[in-house]
Amino acid sequence: MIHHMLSTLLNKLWSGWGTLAGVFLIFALWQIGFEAFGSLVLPAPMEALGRLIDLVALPSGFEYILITAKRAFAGFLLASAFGISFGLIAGWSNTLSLLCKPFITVALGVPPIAWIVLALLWFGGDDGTPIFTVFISTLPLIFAGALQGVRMREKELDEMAKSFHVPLIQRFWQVQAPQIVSYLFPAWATALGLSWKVVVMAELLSSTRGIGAGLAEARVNIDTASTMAWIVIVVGLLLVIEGMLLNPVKDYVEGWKHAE
Amino acid sequence: MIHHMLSTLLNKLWSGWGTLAGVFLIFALWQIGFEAFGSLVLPAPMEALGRLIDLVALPSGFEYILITAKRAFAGFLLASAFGISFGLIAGWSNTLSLLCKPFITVALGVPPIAWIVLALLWFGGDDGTPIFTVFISTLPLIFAGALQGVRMREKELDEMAKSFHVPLIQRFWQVQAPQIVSYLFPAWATALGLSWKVVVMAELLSSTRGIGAGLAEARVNIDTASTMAWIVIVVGLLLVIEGMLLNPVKDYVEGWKHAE
Amino acid sequence: MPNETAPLLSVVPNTSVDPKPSALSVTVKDHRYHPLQQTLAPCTLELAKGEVVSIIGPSGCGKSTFLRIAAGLIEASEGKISNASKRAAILFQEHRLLPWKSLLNNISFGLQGQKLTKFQRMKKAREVAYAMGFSEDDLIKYPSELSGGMRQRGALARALAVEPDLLFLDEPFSALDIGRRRDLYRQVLHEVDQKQCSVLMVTHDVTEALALSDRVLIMAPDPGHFAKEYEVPLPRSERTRQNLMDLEAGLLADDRIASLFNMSNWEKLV
Amino acid sequence: MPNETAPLLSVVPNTSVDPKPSALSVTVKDHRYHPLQQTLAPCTLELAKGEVVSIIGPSGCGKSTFLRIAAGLIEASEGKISNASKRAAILFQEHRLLPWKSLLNNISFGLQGQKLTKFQRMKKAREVAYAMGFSEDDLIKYPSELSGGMRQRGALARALAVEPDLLFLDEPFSALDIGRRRDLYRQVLHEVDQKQCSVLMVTHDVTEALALSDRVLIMAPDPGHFAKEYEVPLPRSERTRQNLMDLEAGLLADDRIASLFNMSNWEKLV
Amino acid sequence: AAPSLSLYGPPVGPSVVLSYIANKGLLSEYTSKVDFSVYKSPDVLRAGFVSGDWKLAGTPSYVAANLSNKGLPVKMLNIMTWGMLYVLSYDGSVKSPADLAGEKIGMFFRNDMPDLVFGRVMQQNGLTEGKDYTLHYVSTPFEALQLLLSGRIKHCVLPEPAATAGMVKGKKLGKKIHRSIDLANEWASVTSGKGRFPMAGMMVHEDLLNVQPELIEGFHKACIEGTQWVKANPKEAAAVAAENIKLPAPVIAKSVPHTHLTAERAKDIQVELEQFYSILAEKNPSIIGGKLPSADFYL
Ligand SMILES: Nc1ncnc2c1ncn2[C@@H]1O[C@H](COP(=O)(O)OP(=O)(O)OP(=O)(O)O)[C@@H](O)[C@H]1O
Ligand SMILES: Nc1ncnc2c1ncn2[C@@H]1O[C@H](COP(=O)(O)OP(=O)(O)OP(=O)(O)O)[C@@H](O)[C@H]1O
Ligand SMILES: [Mg+2]
Ligand SMILES: [Mg+2]
Repeated sequence: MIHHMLSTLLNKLWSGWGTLAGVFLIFALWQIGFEAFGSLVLPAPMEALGRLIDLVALPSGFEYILITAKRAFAGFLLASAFGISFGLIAGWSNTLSLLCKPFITVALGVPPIAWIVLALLWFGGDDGTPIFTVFISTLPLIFAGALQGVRMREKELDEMAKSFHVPLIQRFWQVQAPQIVSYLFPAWATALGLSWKVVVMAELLSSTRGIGAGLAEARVNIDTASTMAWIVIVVGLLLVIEGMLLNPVKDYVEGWKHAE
Repeated sequence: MIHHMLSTLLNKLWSGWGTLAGVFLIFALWQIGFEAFGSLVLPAPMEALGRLIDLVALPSGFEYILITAKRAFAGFLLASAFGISFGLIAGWSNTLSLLCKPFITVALGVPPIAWIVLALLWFGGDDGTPIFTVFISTLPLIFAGALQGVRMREKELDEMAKSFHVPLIQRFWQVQAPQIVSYLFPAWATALGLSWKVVVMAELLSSTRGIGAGLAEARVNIDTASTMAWIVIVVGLLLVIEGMLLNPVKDYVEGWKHAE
Repeated sequence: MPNETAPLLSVVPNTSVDPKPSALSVTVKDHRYHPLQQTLAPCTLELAKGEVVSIIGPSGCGKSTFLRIAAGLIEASEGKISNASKRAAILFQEHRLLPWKSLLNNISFGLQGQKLTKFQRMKKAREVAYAMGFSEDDLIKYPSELSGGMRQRGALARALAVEPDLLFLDEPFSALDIGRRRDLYRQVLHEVDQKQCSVLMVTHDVTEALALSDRVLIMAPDPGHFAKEYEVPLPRSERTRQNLMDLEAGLLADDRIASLFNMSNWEKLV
Repeated sequence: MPNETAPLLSVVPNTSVDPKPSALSVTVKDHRYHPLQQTLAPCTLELAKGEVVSIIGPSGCGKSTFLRIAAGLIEASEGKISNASKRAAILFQEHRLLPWKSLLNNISFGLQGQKLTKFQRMKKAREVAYAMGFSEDDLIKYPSELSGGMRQRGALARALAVEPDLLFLDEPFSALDIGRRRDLYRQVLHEVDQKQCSVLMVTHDVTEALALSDRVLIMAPDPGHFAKEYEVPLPRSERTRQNLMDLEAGLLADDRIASLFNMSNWEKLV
Repeated sequence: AAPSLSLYGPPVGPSVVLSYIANKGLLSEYTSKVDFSVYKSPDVLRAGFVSGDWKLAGTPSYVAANLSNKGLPVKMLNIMTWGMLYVLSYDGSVKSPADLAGEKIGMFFRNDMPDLVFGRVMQQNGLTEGKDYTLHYVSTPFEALQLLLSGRIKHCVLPEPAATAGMVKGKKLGKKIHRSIDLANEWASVTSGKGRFPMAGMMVHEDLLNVQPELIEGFHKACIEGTQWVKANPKEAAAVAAENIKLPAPVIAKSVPHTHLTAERAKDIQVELEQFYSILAEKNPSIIGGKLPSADFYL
């Protein structure tokens, strides 16, 4: 037991180191880019980091981050709810799957620029539009993951559970869900990352507050340091979310597969 | 045999009908939207379809579609090549996975707007920038699918193949690939769809030719009918690609699972 | 060969001899997985309450298919089943434990069909697990960490835990050693004797079939049909290893059975 | 109990008796899946060329683990293996056929380790498949469409197709009927006699072990160790069903073996 | 003659002149070939100049100042328009900024120059954003126009040629839209000077300046000439420009009179430019890169 916990801890540390190494590598490449292109294309990493501290120190900077995070999560949660539900339904019923597919294709293929006006009309210029954009952009991903999970499940295990008259709900949670999750999870994690990017783009187009608005302002001012500072914030938060939220969830849901 | 082929054919037909029903439903919703918002927000579906025919009849219209398709596929194929390679490597080696992850997070989290200037510098204003944008946007998806496929494979089957001294390459293609594909496929299909959307957005910002440029033109002219006509083209092509390319591929790679 | 569907020996249902209430009655007229390949020819089975019936037959003849139809897992292309049991349980040929659940949770899994608290389920599962010879250490293992025989015992424990009144067993003891096997024979028979549980069992071990069953059905392939029905002449309590050897020898002395199993000159084992 | 690692009977390696070249020599000092749980105590095995050795023992005692170590699939926590074979093949306890390949392709799969054209591989696989009693119809079926016994035969066919000079078999016949089983016994022994193939087999069927082996190793659990080595006194050609019964009775008459298998009063089967 | 010259401009009014210069071969004295292309976003402009491929481009005046302050070797050659921002409104009674009190106005891009100009004009009329009027921000003039035409907002700030396009479209749809306020006129109240502000002009890369100074002088002369011709012949000019700008020629033609085209050397109006920059920087100093450009920025 102790040995086991120790090795888990070492694993965690090692994984932390690996990620850090990757991050440092990225900063090194950035520095090289800065030296090659000059600060009008890529500002010096240190300058951007300095700017980052300034931005976050401002009350408005911190508020922007919170607003964006709220929108990203709201859109993502909505998309998860609908995407998983529809994915499950489409997986279970072939007919409904055929009916759902074109909607997903529309969500997948229509560029956000085309949604923006509709979204502005429906939801106004505040939170609604970015949330809707995130929703519509991440929905197809989550849908596809859930659908595949349902389709690729072992039918034999369903049969077994049915033979024991295990109630439908338990059958879903204990027999199907663990299999679905192994397909859904990577899609879901990618969608979470994507939602950050999308919310920023939507804010850039439609909003007066949030990281996207900050980025839009930096762009108007051709302020590459601020631009990169905002981007570092987005990517940094994403890395934190991955490390703090996704990895533990992943370890939990996939534990049985990687038990050595 | 004959019975089997007949039932396959019936299935195909039925699936065609289902998809058509979905498409008609979308057009019905669109018509409702038109009636509710007026043609300045949503043009009448028939008007947009009429415009579509005009657009495609123009030599430039057809050329735009070809250009965009070329860019989308180029970016998508690049992303597939790199995403699958890195995904496989990261799945096989934990250390490399840790190193790769931050790069994927960067690709996932950095909004395209931030890449545009770099891409323009690296690749110029022509095909390079949209292709790069597609590449960087779809890479994380494909990577995640391939990674999960490798991680979730049955180690027992690898062991079996190794015990027979089956050469590495056959082992990969015959033992690992079929398992990986079941995870990769939905991610890959989603990425293909996404690449259309992304290429259009990139063209909108940086290009003078292609569907995105056509869309920009239509926007400048507040020509909602043309705007929707372009979008119908994008979504329509996506539906065709799904029906003609993805579904047969899917049936092929997953045949063994759904053999009844 | 496909035309040889007539039973080798005529099967006379012996309802007059055994007036016990019926637990299960299966009538398969035809079953095909592929439209052009008949897997089962007409087969009927009446299983009385508290009766143990075994099906033996060469590999791939359709035993599991018949069992799956009888258990209602798949539907025969043509046929009828009437099942009077309140609580049936099935042991599958390929264990079908849930890989993401520990052994104990796998055993208690089937109990969710019943109105029991979680605590009661766990208690029950633990009891059955101990009776199957599992140790405390084993209970927290995942199926991938169990030996072949342990998986099979786990699946049997899951089936027995629900206290079924009708038990379908598809080669339940095939991965077990002689000692464990005898323990489990006794446990299954205990269920039969105490709770009037009916058992339909598929096995390839003739001695085992003779040891446990009231009746043995012998299935022949191409397409699957019952070639012979054999009522074991001794009461269970009087069956000894030696007895059973003799019965087996008698059964295999029948030329058609011997040729079904390809057992000419069956004294030679290798 | 964990301390009872000393063999019940002393095992004397009989290299002096049999001067044949060694095919495999395994020395396990210790094996643990979990750091605090010893699965195997010290176990050694010398397998001569053309020799057939069986391991029997109660379920979960560590037979498959020992076989996996001997076959080099996993590494013992402490131990050494030297394998002089050119071409080893393994039959796994859980068949491990590739679900996305037809039976024929599964059988030919293992041949890819050899320099053969695709045509030669298919021809070879087909030959072996027919020898295992498969029909043409079966060859295009996917594993999910095969019966339990067919899967096992498929896995055995895959192993035999490579014409191994060292064969590891983990309960190779457990899902097969008595007739098929005898056919396959003969096929395996044919390989042994004709090609001097060495076999290490795990089984829970004592009769089977006695029928096929030159030597039988009896493994006891907690942790797994060889409790007894038993050299089968009769040449294979002279072994009959009756002979083997007697040998089995003799083996189980040893109290320690009987208690290992929990076989007190073993004449009673149920 | 020397190698070819590429001109770049955004798809707005002054580019009509550039397109005329390129098509009519006004620079044949200095260079064999002149082409003109439209760029879509400031990112493209920035990339073009950073990479050194672009030497001469039309751009908002503040962008040139900003880039120069960021160390890009560029100079402002001239000013080509004296402001082309308008308030369009359904309400015929809106004649001056004061009439917009209490209204919601569509505006594209926050803190960009048009926003700052409009805000300053409103402020001059004693109106504060959020208190006396509200702004509905969208990302581009075309979204603002779409909202206006669909009736979601009643007033909106638009640049040329979007404003003209809106008028034309509105007429076609039978909607009465008024060109209510010309922000250039209103600028007089801000500066107490003329009713104009130096909105956009030509930016030159120093490399080109060093290599072919005579080309630059010739180009400016062509600008003067072109501007006069375009003003005099809007229809013909529009026909030429429609190729590049991808707007219907009639719209371009109609927008010409509202574009306040000019061709003033930056050096000549340095004071006016500096004043404009200072006013923009009041609310958003970063827009010009934090400081006024040095004197040699004005050519
Ligand atoms: N992958 C594994 N991880 C952890 N423990 C394992 C693993 N495989 C086997 N074990 C444990 O090792 C012990 C021996 O298992 P093994 O499979 O060798 O038994 P066996 O003798 O082959 O039994 P059987 O006759 O039932 O197949 C068991 O207690 C089992 O739980
Ligand atoms: N799901 C399926 N799809 C198609 N064919 C199947 C399927 N399951 C079984 N079969 C075929 O039906 C026949 C009978 O199979 P079944 O599993 O009933 O045999 P069995 O008597 O149980 O054999 P065993 O003793 O080997 O388990 C076989 O030829 C098999 O290939
Ligand atoms: Mg079976
Ligand atoms: Mg085993």
